[in-house]
Order: sequence, then structure tokens, then C-alpha cells
Amino acid sequence: MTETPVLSVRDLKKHYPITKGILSRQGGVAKAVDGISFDIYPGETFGLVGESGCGKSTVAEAIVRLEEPTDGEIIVNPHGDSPENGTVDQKATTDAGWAAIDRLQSLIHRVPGIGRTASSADEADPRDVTQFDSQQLKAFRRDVQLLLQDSSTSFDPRMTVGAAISERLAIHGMAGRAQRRTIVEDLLERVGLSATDYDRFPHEFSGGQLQRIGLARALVLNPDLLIADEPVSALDVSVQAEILALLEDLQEEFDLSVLFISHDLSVVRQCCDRVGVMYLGQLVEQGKTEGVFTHPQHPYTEALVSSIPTPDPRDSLEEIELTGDVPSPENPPRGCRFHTRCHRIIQPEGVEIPQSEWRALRTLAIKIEQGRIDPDAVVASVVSMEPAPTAPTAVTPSQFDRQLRSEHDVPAPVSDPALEAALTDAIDALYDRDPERARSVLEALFRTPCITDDPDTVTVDDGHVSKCHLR
Amino acid sequence: MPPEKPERFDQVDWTEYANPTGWQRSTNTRYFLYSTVPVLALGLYDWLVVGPREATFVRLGADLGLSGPFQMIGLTHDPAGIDYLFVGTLLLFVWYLLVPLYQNPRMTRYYWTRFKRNRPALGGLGWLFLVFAGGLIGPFVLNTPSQDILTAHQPPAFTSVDEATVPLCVGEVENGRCYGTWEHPLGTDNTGRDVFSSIIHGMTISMQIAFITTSVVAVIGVSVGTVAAVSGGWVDEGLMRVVDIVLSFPTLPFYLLILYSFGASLSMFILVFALFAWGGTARYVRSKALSVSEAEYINESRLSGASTSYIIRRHVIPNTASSIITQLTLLIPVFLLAEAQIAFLGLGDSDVPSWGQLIAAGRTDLAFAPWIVLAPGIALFLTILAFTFVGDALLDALDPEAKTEADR
Amino acid sequence: MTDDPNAPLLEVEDLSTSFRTDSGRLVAVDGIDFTVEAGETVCLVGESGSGKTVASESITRLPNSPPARIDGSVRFRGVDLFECSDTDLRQYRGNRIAHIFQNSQLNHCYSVGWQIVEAIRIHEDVSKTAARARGIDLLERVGIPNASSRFDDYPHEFSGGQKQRIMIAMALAGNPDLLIADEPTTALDLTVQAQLVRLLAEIQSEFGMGILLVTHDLGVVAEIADRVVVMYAGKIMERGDVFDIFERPAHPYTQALLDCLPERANASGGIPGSLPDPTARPEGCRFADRCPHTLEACRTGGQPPELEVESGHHASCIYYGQGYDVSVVCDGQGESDDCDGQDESDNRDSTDVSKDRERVSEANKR
Amino acid sequence: MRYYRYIGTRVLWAFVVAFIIVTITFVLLSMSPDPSIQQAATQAALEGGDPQEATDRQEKLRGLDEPLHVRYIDYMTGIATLEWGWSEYRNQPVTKALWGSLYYTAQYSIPWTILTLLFGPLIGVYSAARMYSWKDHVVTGIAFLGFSIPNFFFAIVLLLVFGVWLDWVPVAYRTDVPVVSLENAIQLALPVFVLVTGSIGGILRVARNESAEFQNADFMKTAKAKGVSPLRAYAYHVMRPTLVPLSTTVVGQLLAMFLGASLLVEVVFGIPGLGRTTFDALVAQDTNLVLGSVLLFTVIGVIGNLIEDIVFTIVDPRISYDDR
Repeated sequence: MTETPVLSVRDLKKHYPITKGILSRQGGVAKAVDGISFDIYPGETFGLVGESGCGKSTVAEAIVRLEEPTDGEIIVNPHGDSPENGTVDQKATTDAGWAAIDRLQSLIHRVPGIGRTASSADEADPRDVTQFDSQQLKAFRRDVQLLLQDSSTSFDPRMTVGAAISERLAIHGMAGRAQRRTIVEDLLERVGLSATDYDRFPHEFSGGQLQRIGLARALVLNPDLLIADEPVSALDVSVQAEILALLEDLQEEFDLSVLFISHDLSVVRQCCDRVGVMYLGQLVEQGKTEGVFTHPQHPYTEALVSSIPTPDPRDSLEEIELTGDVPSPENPPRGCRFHTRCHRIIQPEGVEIPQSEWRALRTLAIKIEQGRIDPDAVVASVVSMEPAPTAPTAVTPSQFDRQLRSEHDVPAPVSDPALEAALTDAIDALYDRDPERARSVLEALFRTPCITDDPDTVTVDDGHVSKCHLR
Repeated sequence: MPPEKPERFDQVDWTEYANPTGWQRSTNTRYFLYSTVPVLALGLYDWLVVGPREATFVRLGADLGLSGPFQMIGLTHDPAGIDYLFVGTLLLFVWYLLVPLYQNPRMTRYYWTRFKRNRPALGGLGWLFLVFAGGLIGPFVLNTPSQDILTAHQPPAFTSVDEATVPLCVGEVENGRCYGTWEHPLGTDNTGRDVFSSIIHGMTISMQIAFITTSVVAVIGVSVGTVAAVSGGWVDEGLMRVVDIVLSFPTLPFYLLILYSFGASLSMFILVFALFAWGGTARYVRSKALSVSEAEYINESRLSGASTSYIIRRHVIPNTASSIITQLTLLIPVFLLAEAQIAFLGLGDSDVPSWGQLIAAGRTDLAFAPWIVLAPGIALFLTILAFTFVGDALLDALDPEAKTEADR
Repeated sequence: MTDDPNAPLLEVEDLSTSFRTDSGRLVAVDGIDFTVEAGETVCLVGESGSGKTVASESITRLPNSPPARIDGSVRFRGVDLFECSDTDLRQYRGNRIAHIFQNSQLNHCYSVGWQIVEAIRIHEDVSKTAARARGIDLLERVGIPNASSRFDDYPHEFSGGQKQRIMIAMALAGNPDLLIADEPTTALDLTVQAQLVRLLAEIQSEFGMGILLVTHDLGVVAEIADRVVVMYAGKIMERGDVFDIFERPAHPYTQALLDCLPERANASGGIPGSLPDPTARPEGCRFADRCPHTLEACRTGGQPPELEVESGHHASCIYYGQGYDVSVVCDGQGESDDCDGQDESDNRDSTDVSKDRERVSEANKR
Repeated sequence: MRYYRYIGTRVLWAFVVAFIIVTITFVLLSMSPDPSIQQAATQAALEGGDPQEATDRQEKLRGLDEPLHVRYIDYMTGIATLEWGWSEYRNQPVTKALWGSLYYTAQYSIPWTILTLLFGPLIGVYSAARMYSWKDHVVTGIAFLGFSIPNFFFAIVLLLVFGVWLDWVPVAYRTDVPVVSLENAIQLALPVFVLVTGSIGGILRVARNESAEFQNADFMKTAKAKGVSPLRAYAYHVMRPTLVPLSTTVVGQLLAMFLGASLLVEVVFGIPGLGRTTFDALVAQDTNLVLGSVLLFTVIGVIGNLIEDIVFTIVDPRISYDDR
């Protein structure tokens, strides 16, 4: 693509400080978004997928600076390179909008940026949203609009929907009440409602109608980029289809670019041109939708795609089961972030055991390393399994070993003798309440690139990139 | 402004709209400010010009050369400081409650249909309206009840007492019993004051307490609560610690201490109780404002470029208002009761003819003249009951959570 | 209340549930029948407002009455649950018939262990320690890691998927014969959803219970269902085995619903119009207002009877009755063996509703 | 561990609050004219002495000639060491006078608190379970009446009816009867009744409204589906979550009642408890005793709020100790 992107996100980070105790000491940071980059081109729909908690909504919030980004650049290019099908007056509008921003940029050094050091502002791209002052931000927020998941909570229950939409016009300086009303009524009709709905309250509408109104509200300032955060997740499948069809029509009519954030891969597959897959604050794979879905390069994408339920009863789900929980963004794993759950995790040199066994072993090892195994609890469950009442002290090391392995589906013995010896050793150490030794025994043994090195982002083919050691 | 206004959103050229910075005050705020000007002016005039023993309106009439007309309509009153405050809070009430209700007829009708379902509350509202009207108009119609020891202990209409208990029976005397008359529909107290007009004058006091303390509590509580919720961080922490202290304050004993040191007055009562009663409201408003500001429409509004103060005024406060109103309605009985208690103990402002004062006065004669205690006691009881009923109904009618429950 | 082990596991007949509301009587479920056999999974499918959740909850009379009124009959192994006293009914709830709800509805004030132990000890006279040991077992069975140490944790300390697993463990506590799962995977991540669906399937093969799965997610239905019952506006539109429904949908509503799926080839832009007002249902077919094939006859009388499309596959649509051109509703459904019940329905000599009904219930019993 | 640290912080904070309130009382007292000084001056003037000299003497006697900060430190240490001065009116140390009156206050406060805490939530939950039935209407009606009727007024009327007209209870409180005796129970019946009716309404209302929410909560459906009997469901699944919001209001309501109504009730029934002592001290212008009782009320208030905090942490498992 040779066009200028409407939005370029470069190495965006958002870290939340975690405070502990009454004195609010900073106890580390939660890396909700940790260095992601992508572009959105005019008229295209870019999908951002991932499980809940992967930071995809934080990306949206950081782009519109609802949350201040910790680091990175967000370059906006409102007029982009308008494709030929753009209407004349629209081009005029966006050009004029850009001119306004240009004018405002001359003010940038006069008005000190909020929360930003002047030194970084000197070299920064003037179109970087993270450097905008409040005036620029306001203009920027006209060009970029957010559409949220649940329209029933995104409308003030005490305001008519018409007032809620025209509020936007008023905030941006359109004082004429009648003029605002005309514009909003026209818009309501265009999203498939009637002009008389102007005076009705949000609770009088169904979820699908409210999402239409939400769309109208997002469009009323004639934005160039629409960020839709789970716009159809709360809707029934028939309503979902309606809203997606409407979104597509409007996108074509007004040449909108869309950042589509969703956990629903089938919807993303249907409506996005390109897609990025997020895991624990990072983009693990990015590329054209069809490419990503048919030839996933990253094991995580593979697992995600395989978990899409197909509406075909003959095609039974053969998904890849992800074991373990999503790690906390406060303390993400070293190396590849996905290695704690990856089903393709590379085995250490010289080891060759079945992948499922290796996976189970790794999961147990990770837990021991993180100190998440409480020996007393294991002892307690051994005791509770015994038919006759037993004293916790009477639990033998072998009982302990058996219980721990069965809880984690680790076979006894492990196929590889070296690993087996190390594991027995580590479990014995745990039994002796010596987690330090257990940890060091295991750590010495598991040396694979997945655990030690952060993978680079590798280009697979045209615009399809993946962040995995296997590629 | 463009010569022809575009009528479609995609035709709007946003460069042509000046970037507004400040927001105009809303119309209601403007009208509120306009309407307080004469009250303030009169207050200043009273304070600076009118002598301590002069009646304000008599002097004003003289100064304006309108003594004749003023006399004719009976405008010879001498408002005290508390009266100005009262009028001020009434204006607040009108411009920020009644007028908005009138301006949003759909919403008003909706709430009204929900409120109407609660019959006792409807009755309560009726009684409160009577008390309000009585308190507002009563003092202009009925004179302050005068003492006349000869007509003490007159029984209420339709009842009779032993002739011996009455110094001079106003009504008929039959078989040694003195019958009540319409001259004193609720009888008289031990100094011969008419109980009915005392109760009407007591209504004024009750309304003043209700409106002024509530307004002070509302203003402080809402400000502290929203500021704490919006600022967060150490401001929030600090304000909430202050609230902790206010809430731990033993207000009534503390008022007794103040009263012991400085003497009693109604203004002092209102001041002390209002200043130490906002803690609960502030905490409540904060939690409501926090939950409202987590709502997505707040984010939506912020994203559209609205300033924080705009969001607070247009979204946060309107959406917390119903809970605040409910909470305040339930707070009023506490003040009324406290005043009555203090008056009853004989520690109140003896110049103020409040209901508690009357109950205290009648207490010694309870055995043979129970109406002196019963009449104001029942009035007080009904008023508190009415506020409680109304508050409870408002809780159901205004609470958006209750709404979803009912709609389900 | 003795069971007949040979009787069908669950027979629902003419079940209606209505609620008293301010705007009149809201009929959520309007006379539906279906059966569930041991070891099979029946999916009750419909969009929000179709009454599927209320129907599933009415089986054990969960909706509070009043405001709800529940009529009809529900026979569990031959015992009519609606004739049972409340005390007798409680012997079935949790013990024989277990429920799982959307969003794992656990009490936030008690530890999950407490709630599981409660579920065990209500129906069985076992010691607290024994119940605890079994509770830990169950938690392990449903895949909660470190079950013994997490037994005394509170619900808010678990993730959404884990809470749903705990709900399943609690449902298994009474070793039920029938599991009613109401949208158990909605609002969860796809990966978690897949895990739960697999867990349900595993449990079913292990315990051999019947499952009634209530969902709007057709992907899940295709994955797990043996038979499917499609509901719309309180009525059953179509029923059949999962292949019938997905490959040869007979009712225009089912067809429209499937066409909404982005994965299907001929994906449409939704179903125009909206659900009829539940307090004032229209005459005739409930779907008539949104149906592309509506005839005059569709708007009169009640909901059409369920007519046989093919063996074990019924649709409540007049096109399958005598005298209508069934190809109208079957066009464009792709496969050649579309509507192969057509001949059969044409050959039928009777349009008698009661006979049809009999046939339906016979088919269900099979 | 975090739990105990949290409790520790709250206790510490309670001391800070008490300290601040006591400081405010000091500021107030130092700002106001002391009645005893005026009294001394008037006395001196009447007796032909020098009022100024009498004032000075009195000030010296009370230590008022010292600089403000010295007086403040003296004041605070005095309060901290429980040396609250001499009550002229009671002719005994203030602490002793207060302790003596606390004895009588406790006699009706303890049964009152127990009855309220026992029956308030129970009736509230019961009423919610029977929402909008006639039983509910009766219960809430009574709650509203009890809540709305001014306590002192109610006390007077009851005393008139049962004491004067029916002569079932003694009109005058007798201090010479044993604590555990029928006579004492009879004479305390009315005050306890008045207080319970007054305080139970508020608690009942909160319990009713909150449990109404919980009885329709999702987890109740789960409980029902498990086969839990209605009684057990209410006793465990509704009652427990109801206690969480209730715990935040109960103490406040009881305290408000204790500070206000008990004073009135003691005056009406003539119980020589804390309220009565405060009232008498006010009338007799006994500064030390007035101050002492205000302080005691403060202490009770602070302790009450502390208890509320702690109870809240016990009943709500979701509380995060880092947040508050």
C-alpha cells in the first residue's frame, strides 16, 4: 500500500502503576499494552482481536487519549490520501479540518503540552496525538470517534437520544438549535430510524436500535476514523448482522476507516480487511484477514482460530486446547509471552518427548517456579483422599509426588530420564518445603528459546507478520 | 457563521465554527442569579440602612414613599437574617427543581406516574404541601398568637373540659363543663396562646429548618462528594477523611456544648446541624458520582471533547440528583426532630414558636389539657411521616435501578 | 413420586409461562412441547425474547409465582413435576435435575467450597468432611487447578470461565440425570467457550445424563447438539436433529437465523423488523411480520401446527401443510435433498391439527 | 496479615478522629465565655467586691491565665489521663459521675440494642419475602410509624396512658430496685419500647429494601435450582448479603438514636443516666460535667464507627484492604 495511513500507531505502551498499601507505594506496573504498532489506511477496516484482558480496549482508549499512553506515537493523518470516490464537499471538509489542525499546530509551542516534556515535543511528529494540547485534542476527537459495546450504558438515561447526539455538535461550537436538530434528524433517518425518535429516551429503544443511534452519534461529527470496540458483542445474531451491514454501508458512503475491536473472530473475519491478534499487550500476528485465518503463523492465532465454533454439525470442533490461565500483565512471562500456554513450545536441545507431556511438565514447572504450589495444600488433598483419617505428617514423599503429578496430568515417569530425575528432585525439594531448590533445579533444566528470548517480529509474506520463534 | 446552514452532518465545515472555550451558564442558573438580586439587595438594605428596632418593610415603605400601599396590603414585616436565607433556598428550590421538572414534561410525567402508585406518599405530599403553604402564607395572615392568661387552657372545638381547669371559658359552659369554640379550634395553651395559630407559625419554623439545612447540606455535600469523586487521589482521600470526622461528630451533645457557651438561637441550630450533617450526603454523592462517572456515556461525552466541568454539570449531577434528592428528603425529619427535641428540653430559642416549644409548654398540663401536647406532637409526627413516605416513594420512583426492576 | 425408569427422561407438554406486568400479561412461553432422553443433548435455540430461558427455568418451576404463572405438564421419568408439592419438587432440583446459568450466579458472600458443600449436603446426609472431599474432587474434575487450596476462595477470586466451571461442579454434586444449561458459554472468550463445551461433552459421556442446552449461539449448537428445538416469540418454530436443522432448515425463521451467521455462504444483513410485542402477540404465525414468504393465511388463526417435514423433523409453517407450494420456502437452501419431507406432507390426507399434534408427540417420544 | 494491618490503621485513625474532635471542643471552649467566671463576677458585684478581681481569681483557679498552648496541652493530657475534673454539681469527679450514670444508661441501652439488632433484620427480611402482601404493609406501616413518631412525644403519651391513667408502670424511675428484678423490667419496659420502635424502623427499612434486591438476585435462582428450601435460602443466601449494606448503616442509626433520643427519653422517664446527667449539668452550668459528657459521647461515637468499619470487613469478603 502506498497510501498514507489515516492512523499509525508506533510502539504504543500503556502501563498502569499498581499501588499497594495505604501509603500508595508503587508496587510495579501492569503492562496492559506493551509496544504495539499498526497502521490503518483510508477506507479499510482493521480488526484487533484477542481474549478479554489482552489490552485491546486499552489500545482504543490510548488512541483517543481517554487513557494517557505511557509511551509511543500515534500519528494521525486526518485527510489521508482521499481515494477518488470521496465526494467533493467531503474532501473540502477534511481539507479544511486539516487546515484547522495546521493552524493550531502553530500554537503548540505557545501552549505547554499537558503532562509532556517540551524536549520530546521538539523532535516529535506534529501529527502525534500523544503530543496534542487540549485544543488540538478537541479537534482530533472530532475526526476520530469511538463506538462502544453496550449502547444501553453509553447513553445518558436522562437525555433524549436526539439531545445526546446534538450535544456533540454543540460542544464543537454549533450554536443553532434548529440547525442541530435538522442535522440529527437527517442522520437518524440515515441509520434506519425515524426523525421522530429524536425526542425519545434511551430506555425506549431495543439494543439494536440503540447501537444504530450510537452509530449516528459517532458519525455526527463526520469523522475519518471510527474505533468500534466490540460494537456487536451484546447483540443477537440477527441484529448483529443488521448492524454490521449498516456499518459497511455507512463506511462505503462516507469513506470511513474503522478500527474494529472484538473477541468474536467470526465477526472479525467477516468484516475486516486486515487483522491484528493481541496477546498480553502485544501484537503476536498481523496481516490480511484471509491470510491470518487460513494460514495462522503464530500458535496463539492457531489456537484462537481453531476455537471458533463452526455452524456445521458435521465439522466437529478440533480446537487446540490452551492450558493454564492468561498470565497477569503485571508480571508477564520472560521470553515469548505465550510460552506458558503454547502447545508448540520448543523443547530443550536433546529432549524429545511427546508434546502434550512436555506441555504438562512445563505448566507444572512454571507453577513451581512462580511459587504457586502450596505444599501444605497438596498434603491436605492427599489427606482428604485417604479413606481413613490420616495426620498430615504421615504423608510420604511418594504420595506427595503422586498427588502433585495427578493434579497436573504429568505422567510418572516422564519419558525422558533426565527430565524425570530433575522433576523427582524438584518435587522432593517441594516436599521438604524448599521451594528455592525446586526452582533452581527446574530452571537449570529448561532452556529453550521460547523461555529465554523475546521473539522478533518476522514477515511471512506481503504484510503478514508474526512474532514467534518457530517462523 | 456560514450564510446558509448545512443540513446534513457531512456538509458541515467545522472550521467555520469558532472553537468555543467557555460554556455559557445555563438559563436556569442565570434566572436564579437574577432572582436572588432583589433578595440580596433587600438584605443589604436591611443590614446597612434599617435600624435594629425598625421593621424593614415599614422603613422601606417610608423610604420609597409607598407607606400607604404597603400598609394597605399589610406589608409591615421585619424579616430576620434567617428569612433571607429561607427565600434564597426557596429560589434554589424553584430554579433547580420545579422549573427543570416543568421543562421536561415527559420525564416529569413518567416520574409522577411512578410516584403516584404509592398512595401513602401521595397523602404525605399533600400534607407537606399544606405545611409548606401554611408556613409560607400563615404568618402573613395570622398574627403571632398573643398571651392572655385569662383564656388559658381553652379546649379545642367539639370537646369540653371541667370548668375548674379554665380561668375563663370563651365558649359555652354547660353542666360545669367548658366547651371549645371555633375561636380557638385547637384550644389554647397555658398562657392563653391559640394552639392552632401557634402550629401555623411552627410550620414556618419547620419549613425554614427543612429548606435551609437541606440546602446547606446539599451544597456542601454535593460539592465535596463530586469534587472527591472527580479528583480522586489525595484530594479524594483527604476529603473522605474529613467526612469521617464529620460523621463521627456527636452533633447533638456538641450542639448542647455550643448552646451552653453561646446561648441558643435558631440560626445557630441550623448552622451547627447543617455543618455537621453533610458527611453522609457527601459520602453518598461520592459513591453515586463514582458509579456514574464509570458509565460509558461519561466517556462518550469526554471523547466528544466536552470539558470536565461540562460533564459534571450536564451528566454527573443530573444523574446523581435523584439519589441526592431522595437522601435529602430522608434527612429532613432528622433536623425537624432534633429541633423539637432541643426545644422540648427547654434549650431552644425561646423566641421561636416551634412545635417542640409548644410540646414542652404543654407537658406539665398533660393530664388535664392534653391537646397542647397532642396537637403539635401530631403535626410534627405527620410531617416526619410525610417526609419519610415521600422519600421512600422517591426512592422507588427515581432510582434507575428500581426502574429496570419494575420494567422487567 | 416414584420414577418409572422406562419413561422418557423429560417430557414437556403444553408448557406456558406468563408474567403479570404493568402493561398486561406477558406470555413468555406459549404452549411448547419437547422431550429430552438420557444421554442426549437437546438445544433450545432462539434469540433474546424468544422465551427459551423462561421455558428452561419453568421445568423445575424456578420463576417466582406470582408474578409468574406456569401451566402445562412436565414429566420427569414419568412423574409430573407440576403435580408435586414444593417439598417433593426440591428433591428433584439439584439432585435429579441440575441447572447452570449464564454468568455463573454464585453468592458473593460465601466461599465456593461452602456453596458446593451446601449443594451436596442438601440432598445427601454426609459429613462435612466427606462433602468437602467430594467437593474438591468435583472441582478437580471440572478442571480447577489447585482445587484443594482454592476450595475456600470466594467467587470474586475466580475468572469468568472458572466460575462457570464451578457452577458445573456444583451441578454435578447431586449426580443429576438431567442438566439444564442456560447460555453457559455466553459472554466468555472463544477459547474458554470451547473448553467449556468440551467439558460438558466429556461430563455427559462420563455421567450419561441428558442435557438441555439453552443458547442463541448456533456455533455451540452445531458442536454439541443431538436434537434442536428452535423457539421464536414463545412458540416452537421448528424441531429436528441437528443435521436437519443446519442442513435443511425448514422454517423461514430458522433459515433467516442461519443466514445471519457470518460463516455461512449466503450471509444476509439480518432479519428485518423486530419481535412482536410479548404482551399482545399478533394473530397467526408469530413470524409472519418478518417472513419473506408471508401469505394471507399466515396472519389468521393461531400459530400453525407443527407439520412434518421429514421423519423427526417438524416445522410450524403452513407451507408444509396440504395445498401449499413447499418449494417457496425451500428454495435456495443449497442441497439437493432439500425438503425431502415434501412428498410425505403432500401425501398426508389430513390437515387435522390434533392428528398432527399426536404425530409430533409420537415423533418426540421416539 | 493485610487484614490486621487494615484493622490497625482503622484503630489508629479512630484515635486521630477523637483527637481532632477533642481539639475542636477545646477551641470552642476557649472561644466562649466561661459561665463560672461570669457567675463569680456577678457574685462579687452583688457582694460588693471587685468583679475584675473575682474574674481574675476565678480564671487563675481554672488555669485560664496560662498561655493558650499550655492550656491546650494541659487539656489534652487531662483528657488522655482520664482526669476530667471535678463536677461541682454532682460533687464528685466527673469520671465517677459519668461512670455512675453510664450504669443506668446501660440498663436500657443493652436490651434496646439487642432487640433492635435481633428483630430489625429479621422482620426486614421477612417483610421483603412477603413483599406487598398485607403482612408486609402492616410491618412497614408500623416501622414507619415508629420511625416517624417523635420519641419524646411518644414517651410522654405512653407515660400518660400507662403510668397516669392505667397505672401499670411507675411514673417516677426508682433507682433502689435491683437490676435484675421484675420492678426494674417493668419500669424499663416503656423506655426500651420507645427506643426500639424508634430505631427498628430505619434498620428494618434498609434490611427490607436490600434483601428485596437480593431475593431476586441471580444467586437465589442458583440456590433454588440446587434444591435449597425457601427458609434456608432466606436464612443464608439473603440474610448474609443483606448484612453487608446493613452493617454500614446500623451503627450510625443506633448512635444517632443513642445521642439524641436517649437523652430525651431519660429526661422524660427520669432515668439518671448519661443523658439526664448531661441535661442537669447544662442546667446547673457545670462546665466540667458538660464537657465530660460531650467527650464521653464522642468516645462512644468514635468507637461505634470503628466497630462499623470492622464489622463491614468481616461481613463482606470482597473488600480489598488496600482500597480504603
